[in-house]
Amino acid sequence: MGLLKNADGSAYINWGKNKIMAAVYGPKEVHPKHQVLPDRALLRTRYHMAPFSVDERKNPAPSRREIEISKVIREALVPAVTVEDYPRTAIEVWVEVLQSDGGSRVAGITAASLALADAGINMRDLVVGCSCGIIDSQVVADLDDTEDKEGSGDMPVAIMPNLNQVTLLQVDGMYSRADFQKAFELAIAKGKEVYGMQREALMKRFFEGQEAGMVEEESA
Amino acid sequence: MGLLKNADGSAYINWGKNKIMAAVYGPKEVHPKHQVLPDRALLRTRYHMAPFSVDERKNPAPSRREIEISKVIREALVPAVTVEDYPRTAIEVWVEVLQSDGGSRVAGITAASLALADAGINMRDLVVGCSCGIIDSQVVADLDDTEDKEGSGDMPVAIMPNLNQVTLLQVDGMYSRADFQKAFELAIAKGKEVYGMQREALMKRFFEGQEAGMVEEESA
Amino acid sequence: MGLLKNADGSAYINWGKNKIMAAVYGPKEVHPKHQVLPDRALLRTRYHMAPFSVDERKNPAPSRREIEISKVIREALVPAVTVEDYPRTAIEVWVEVLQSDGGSRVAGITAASLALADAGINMRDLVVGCSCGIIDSQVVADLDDTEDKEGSGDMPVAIMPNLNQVTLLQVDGMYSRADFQKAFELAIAKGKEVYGMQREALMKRFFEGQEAGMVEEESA
Amino acid sequence: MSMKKNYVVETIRKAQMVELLAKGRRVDERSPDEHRPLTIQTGVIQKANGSAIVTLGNTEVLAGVKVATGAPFPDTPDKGLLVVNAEILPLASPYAEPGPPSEEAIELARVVDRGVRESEMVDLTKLCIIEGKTVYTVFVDVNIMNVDGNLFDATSYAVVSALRTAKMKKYAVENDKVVVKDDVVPVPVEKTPVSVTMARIGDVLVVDPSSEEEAAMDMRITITTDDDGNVCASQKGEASTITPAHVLEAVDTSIRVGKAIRAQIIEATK
Amino acid sequence: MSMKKNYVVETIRKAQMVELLAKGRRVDERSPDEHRPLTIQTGVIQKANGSAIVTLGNTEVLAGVKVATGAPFPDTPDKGLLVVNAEILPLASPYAEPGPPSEEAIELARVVDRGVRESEMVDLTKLCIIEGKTVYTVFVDVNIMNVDGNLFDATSYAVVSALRTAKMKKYAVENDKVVVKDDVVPVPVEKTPVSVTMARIGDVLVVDPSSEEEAAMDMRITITTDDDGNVCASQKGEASTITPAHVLEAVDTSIRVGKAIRAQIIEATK
Amino acid sequence: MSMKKNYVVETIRKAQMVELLAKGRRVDERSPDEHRPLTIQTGVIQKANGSAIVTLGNTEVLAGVKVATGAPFPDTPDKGLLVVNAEILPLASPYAEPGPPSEEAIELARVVDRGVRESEMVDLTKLCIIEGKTVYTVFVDVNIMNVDGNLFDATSYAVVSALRTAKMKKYAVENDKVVVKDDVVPVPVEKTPVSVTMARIGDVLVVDPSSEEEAAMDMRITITTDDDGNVCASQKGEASTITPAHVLEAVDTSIRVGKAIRAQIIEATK
Repeated sequence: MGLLKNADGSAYINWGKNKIMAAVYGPKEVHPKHQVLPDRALLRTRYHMAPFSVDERKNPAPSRREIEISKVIREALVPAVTVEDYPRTAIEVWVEVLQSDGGSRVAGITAASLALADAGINMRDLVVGCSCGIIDSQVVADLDDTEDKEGSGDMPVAIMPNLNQVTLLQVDGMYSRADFQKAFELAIAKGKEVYGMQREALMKRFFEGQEAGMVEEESA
Repeated sequence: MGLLKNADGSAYINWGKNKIMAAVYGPKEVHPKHQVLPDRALLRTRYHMAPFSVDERKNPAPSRREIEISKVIREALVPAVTVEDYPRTAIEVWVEVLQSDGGSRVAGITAASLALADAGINMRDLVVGCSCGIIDSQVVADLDDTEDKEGSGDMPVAIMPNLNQVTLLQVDGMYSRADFQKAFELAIAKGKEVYGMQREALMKRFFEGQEAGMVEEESA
Repeated sequence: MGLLKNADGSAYINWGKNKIMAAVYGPKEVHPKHQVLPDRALLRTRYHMAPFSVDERKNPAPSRREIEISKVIREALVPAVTVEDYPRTAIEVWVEVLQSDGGSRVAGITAASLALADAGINMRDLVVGCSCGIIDSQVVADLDDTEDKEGSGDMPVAIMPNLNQVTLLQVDGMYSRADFQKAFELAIAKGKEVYGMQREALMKRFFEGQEAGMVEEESA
Repeated sequence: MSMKKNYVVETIRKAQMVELLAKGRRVDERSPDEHRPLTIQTGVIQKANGSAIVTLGNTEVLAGVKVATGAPFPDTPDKGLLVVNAEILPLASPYAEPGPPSEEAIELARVVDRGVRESEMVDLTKLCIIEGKTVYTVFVDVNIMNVDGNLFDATSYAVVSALRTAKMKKYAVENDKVVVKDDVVPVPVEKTPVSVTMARIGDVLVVDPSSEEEAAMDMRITITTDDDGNVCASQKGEASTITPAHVLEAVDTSIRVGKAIRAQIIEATK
Repeated sequence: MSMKKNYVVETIRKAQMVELLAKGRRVDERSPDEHRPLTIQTGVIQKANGSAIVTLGNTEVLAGVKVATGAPFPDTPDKGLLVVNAEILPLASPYAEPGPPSEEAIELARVVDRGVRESEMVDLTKLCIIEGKTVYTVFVDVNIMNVDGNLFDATSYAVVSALRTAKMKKYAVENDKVVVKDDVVPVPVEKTPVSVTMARIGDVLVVDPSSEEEAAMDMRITITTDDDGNVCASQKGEASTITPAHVLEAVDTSIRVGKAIRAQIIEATK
Repeated sequence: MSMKKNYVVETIRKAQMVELLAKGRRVDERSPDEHRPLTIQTGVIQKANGSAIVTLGNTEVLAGVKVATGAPFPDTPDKGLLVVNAEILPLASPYAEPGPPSEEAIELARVVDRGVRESEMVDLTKLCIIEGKTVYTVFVDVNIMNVDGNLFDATSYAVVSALRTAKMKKYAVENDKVVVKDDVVPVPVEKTPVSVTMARIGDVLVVDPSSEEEAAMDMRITITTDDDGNVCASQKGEASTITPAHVLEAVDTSIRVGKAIRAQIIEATK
C-alpha cells in the first residue's frame, strides 16, 4: 500500500499471476456538476487491463467485459464505504491489471478496498474477494488462467467478512444445486482467509508506520 | 397508437413489410441548456433501424443514411407541429424500424405524426407519406424492397393533406419531366388516401376511448 | 493572404508541392467556458490533411501524427502572439494541407503566421519555418517527399527571425554532432530567407491595399 | 437508464413497500415469488432468422436473430460464434438516451449471453462449417421497447425464444468450398436456460421486480438455471449486499419458478 | 453549421427580402433564376487523380478524386465503388467546427452522391477489374473552403468537374492476377448531372441562394437533372413546406438553368 | 494532463526557482545537469515478451512488449512493424483522466517511438518472416503509473529496457507456410538510444525536470542520442522559445549525460 506517490491511497496485489495496482483519489469535487449526489459520495471505478497483461495483446480501449467489471466492482465497493460521510464529492477508484490471471476482478476488489483504507476513507468493513470453480467435478478455490479455461465454471465472490455480506457474485458455468452451495461457501471461507492477510497489511501500514508495503498472496 | 406505456405518445405501423414503432416524449426540459429555443420547441428526431430489420445484419451504430433520414424526418414534421406553443421545451420523436421495406421513411413519418397526435401535441395538420417509383416505365406507388431495387427510381413524398403542402421530397432515379410529374402527383394522391386511414385511427383513439390500436396499412 | 472571405485572416502557401491554406478566426468568445484563460488568449490550432493530399487516400479522421503536429504548431505560434493582449478570448488557427510534400508542417506554420498577421492579431515577430535533412551525407534544406524518404533525416525548424528564437524543433534521423549543427544552422538561415518573402507579402497586403495575394515559394 | 430518482418520494415509497412486504404483500398484490403475466410471440420479424417479442407486465422486449458466416476465433477453430447485443431504445423510457450502449445495456447483454452460453443451449461445435476457416455467426440483437422493471428476465426469455425458433441457411462443403443449399435448418438448440431475477427490498426477496419495486430495491440477483436444475449463470447487481443465506434461497426460488417459465417458453416456441 | 442566428435581425432582414422579392428583386440585384458568378478550375491538386476548385459567388469548394482498388459489395460483384464524402472545414465559416462530419455535411455529401449515382454519370460496371474480387474504388472527397450559401450546387459542380477530369491507373488481368499497367485511363464518365438549388423566401423561389438569403429562407429544394433533361435526384430541405405547384416550377427552372451550367462545366473540363 | 495551475502560486514559485538557478542551484539541490535517481527492473510482467519498470525520482513507468505476427505495410514489404503506445493512467496523477490518449500521451509515445526508430535500435528487416506477407509486429505499450515530471525520459528508458530484454517466438518458413518453432529468440536489438530531456527555466537549462520544475518551466527539449553520440531524435515542447545557442548546449549535455544513463540501461538489461 502507499506505493504511488500522487494517489491519495494505493495498493498493489500479487495474487497467483495477477499483478494489480489500485489507486484512490478523493474525496474530491464532482465534475460534471450534474452528477453530484446531494446526500452521499459518487464512487467512480474503472477496471482496466494493460495491453500486455494477457496472452494476446489487448486493445487499450475499454472492452465490454471491462465496462461490465467496472460496474460490478463499483457495486461491490460502495456497500463498504460510508458514502454518506462525503456528500457532494467524488471518490475515484482506479484498478489497473498489469498482468491478468484467473480471478483478476476479485483480486482487483481486494486491492481497491485496501487502497480505500490507505486513502483514509471511512469504511464499514473491508471487501475481500475469492473465486471458485469446478475442475474434474471438484470444487476448487482460486483458479488460475489455465484451470479457468479447462474447468467448467467460475464463481467470483466478494464479501464484507465482519458483516457476513456478499457484495459481488457472478457465476459462469454449470453447477448442480449441491456444487453451487459447496463452491459458494468455499469462496466465502477463502475470502475470510484473504481478509486475515489484508488486516495484517493494514496493521503494518497504520501501526508500524511503514510507508510502503506490498500484499503478496499466493494462490491456494 | 398508445402501445408503449412509458411514452407520452406512440404509434405502430405495419405497411408492406415495414414494421415501425414511433414514440414521442415531451414537451420536456431541454438538455443541454444551450440548445433551448426561446420562441419555440426543439424537435428532436431519430430514425433508427434494428440490426435484424434488413437482409444483412445492420451494425447498430447510426449509419450516414440514418443520420440523413433523421434530419429530413425532422424537417418533415416540424411544419405540422405548432412549435411556437411550446417555447423552451424539447419534443423527442423516436422512429424505430423493426423491419424495413421500401418506403420506410414515409411510413416512419406517418407513424411519427400519429404518435405526436397521440401525445396530445398541438398540430396544424397530420403528416402522411407515400413513396412512388418507376417499374418497367410505369409509375407505381408504394414500392416494396424488391421493386425498389429493380425499379429505376424512388420518390418519397410527405404532405400535410389539408394544407396541401409538401414537407418531404427526396428523389432518386431517372424521370422524364412528364414521369416526374406523374409520380409526384400519384404520391400526393396516395398520401391523401393514407390520411383517410390515419384519421380513422385517430378518431377511434380519441372518440371511442380505445386504449391501444394498431395501424395496419397494406401496400397498394 | 485574405483569400477566404469568412475568416478574419487567411493565407495560402505554395511551397514545393505543398499547397496549404491557413485561416484565423478570433479573438472570439471561449467555448466551453471552463477553458477560459483569465490572463491571456487561448490559441487553438488544427493541422489537418485533405484525404487527397497524399499518395494513398488518407482517412479524414485526425491521425496521431496530425494530433501531434497540431500541438507543436500551437507551441510554435504562441510565443509570437501577444496573447496577453486578448485575455479570456480564443484565437483559432486552422491549417489545411490540400497537397502535402516534405516540410508541410513548417510551411503550415509559415502560412499560419501570415494568417495571424492578416487577421490583425498583435505579434512580437513572424514565425517562419524551414526543414533540413541529410541526403548522401550532405546537409540539404527543404526536402521534398522523395528526398525525405530516401534521405536519412528530417529537421523541421521554426524561428522568430527578428528575435532569433527557435519556436519549433523536431528531429528525425541520424546526425553526427557536426552535421546536426550544420543542418540546424542551415534551417535557421533558410528560415530567414523565407522571412524576407513573408515580409514582402505582408507589405503588399497592408501598404498596397491588395485584397488577395498568394505566397508562392519555390523549394530551394 | 440512470434513473434520476426523487429522493423524498423514493424514501417514502420504500418504507411503505418494506412494511407491506413484512406482511408478505407486494404493492401489486403479487406473492413474493410470483412473476407478472408473461406473453411470448415468435416469428414476428420475417426478415430475421428468428424473433420473439416478450412482455413481462409492461416490460416489452423484442429479440431478433441474424445468422451470417465468418471466421472462427483462432483459439476455438471448431466453434461458431454467438453474439448477444442489447439496446435500450430511447422510446422505451424517459431516462433512456440514444447513443452507444450504456453500462446497463452492456451488463444486460452480457448476463443474458452468459446464461445462453454457459447452459450450452446452442451447440457451438455444430455451427462449424470448415474448421479454422468458416463458421456460422449467430447475432442476437435485443431491442428494449418499454422499460418497466426486470429487463434481465424479459431479455433472457426473448433471446431464448428467438433462438429456439431460429432457422439458418444450410451450407455444404464441396471441394473445400462452402456452398449454400436451398433449404434451411434450425439453429442447433439443446437446452432452455431460464433466468429468474429477484430484488431484495429490506429483508425480503421478490421475484420479477417492477420498475416501482426496482426504484425501492436494495439489491438485485439474477440466477439462470437449465432444464436439469443446474445453475449456469448468476449476477448480483446494485450497490448493496446480500447475505449468504439469501443467495441459497434465491437459487432454490430460481429453480422452482424457472420450471414453470421454461414450460411456457417451450410451449410458445414449439 | 447550425448558424446561431440573431432572431431580431433575421426577422427584419427577412421582411425586407420578402418585400423586395414581391417586386421581383433580390438584395444583390440578381433575377430570381440567376446564379452567382461560377468559376471552375481543374487539375489543381497534382497528387489527386482528379480535382476541381469551384467558386460560386463567395462560396468556395475543392473536390479531389482518389482511385484505389478494393473488393466489390457482395450484391454487386461486377460494379466498382463510388464514395462521396464532404467536410465543412473549420476555416470555411465561423460556425463550422472541427470534428466528425455534421448532419449538414452528411446530407450534403449524400445529396451530391445521389445526383452523380442516379444520373449514371460514372459507369460503375467499367470499374470492375475481376468480377467479385477486385474493382476500382473512386473516392471523391470535398473540402468546403468558404461558406456563403448553396453548398449543394458548388459541391456538385466541383465533384462532377473533378470526376470528369480524373485519370486512373490501368490494370490488366493476367493469369487471374491483377497487374498494373504504365498508362492511365480516364475515369469512365458518361454524363454531366447538374444540380440547381432554389430557396423559397415567402412565396418566391430564387436560384442559388447566398448565405444572406439562406438565413431568411423558409425552404430549400435541390433538383439534379441530366444531359437529356431528366430529373435524377432531388432533396427538399429546411423545416418548412413547398406547394406541389412550386415543386413543378422548380423542376422546370432546374432543367432550364442547368443547361447553361452544364455547358460551362463541359467547357471547363475538356 | 492539462494541469490546472494556480497562477499566483506558480508565479511566486517560478520567481524563486529562477533566482536559485541564477546561483546554480535547484530546489532539490541537484546540479543543472544531474538527473534524479534512476532504477530499472526488467522481466516484471511474465506474460509480456519483455517488460521494464522504471523510476526516475517519483516518476514511475511500466513498459511491456508484445510480439505478434501480421502483414507488412505495402511500401516496406521486407520490414516488421514497431508500434509504441502510451497511456497516462488515471491513477498516475490527479490531472489524468480515463479515456482515449490525450494530446500529451500521443506526443509522448511518438517522440519515444522516433528515438527508437531513428536510432535503428531494432533492425526491422530482421522482423520480416515472408517478404510482403508475414512480419513480426512489435507492440510496446507504456503505462504511466505515477507522474512527477519528465515522462519523456522515463518512458524512453522503460521502452528501451523492455525491448532489450524482449524475446519472441521463432518462426520458420516451410513450404511457403509459416511454422512456429519451440524456442524463442531475442528481439533483434542493435543500439541503445538514450533520451535526455531538459527544461528551460528563465535562462537556465536543467536536466530531468521534476513536476515542480515543469510547472515553472518555459520550454522543454528532448534530445535522443545513440551509442556513437549521434543525434537521432529531438522535440522542443511548450509554448515558449529556445535560442540557437541553447539548442547546441542541449545537444552536448544530452550526449554527455546520456552516456552514463546508457551504461546503466545496458547493465540493467544484460
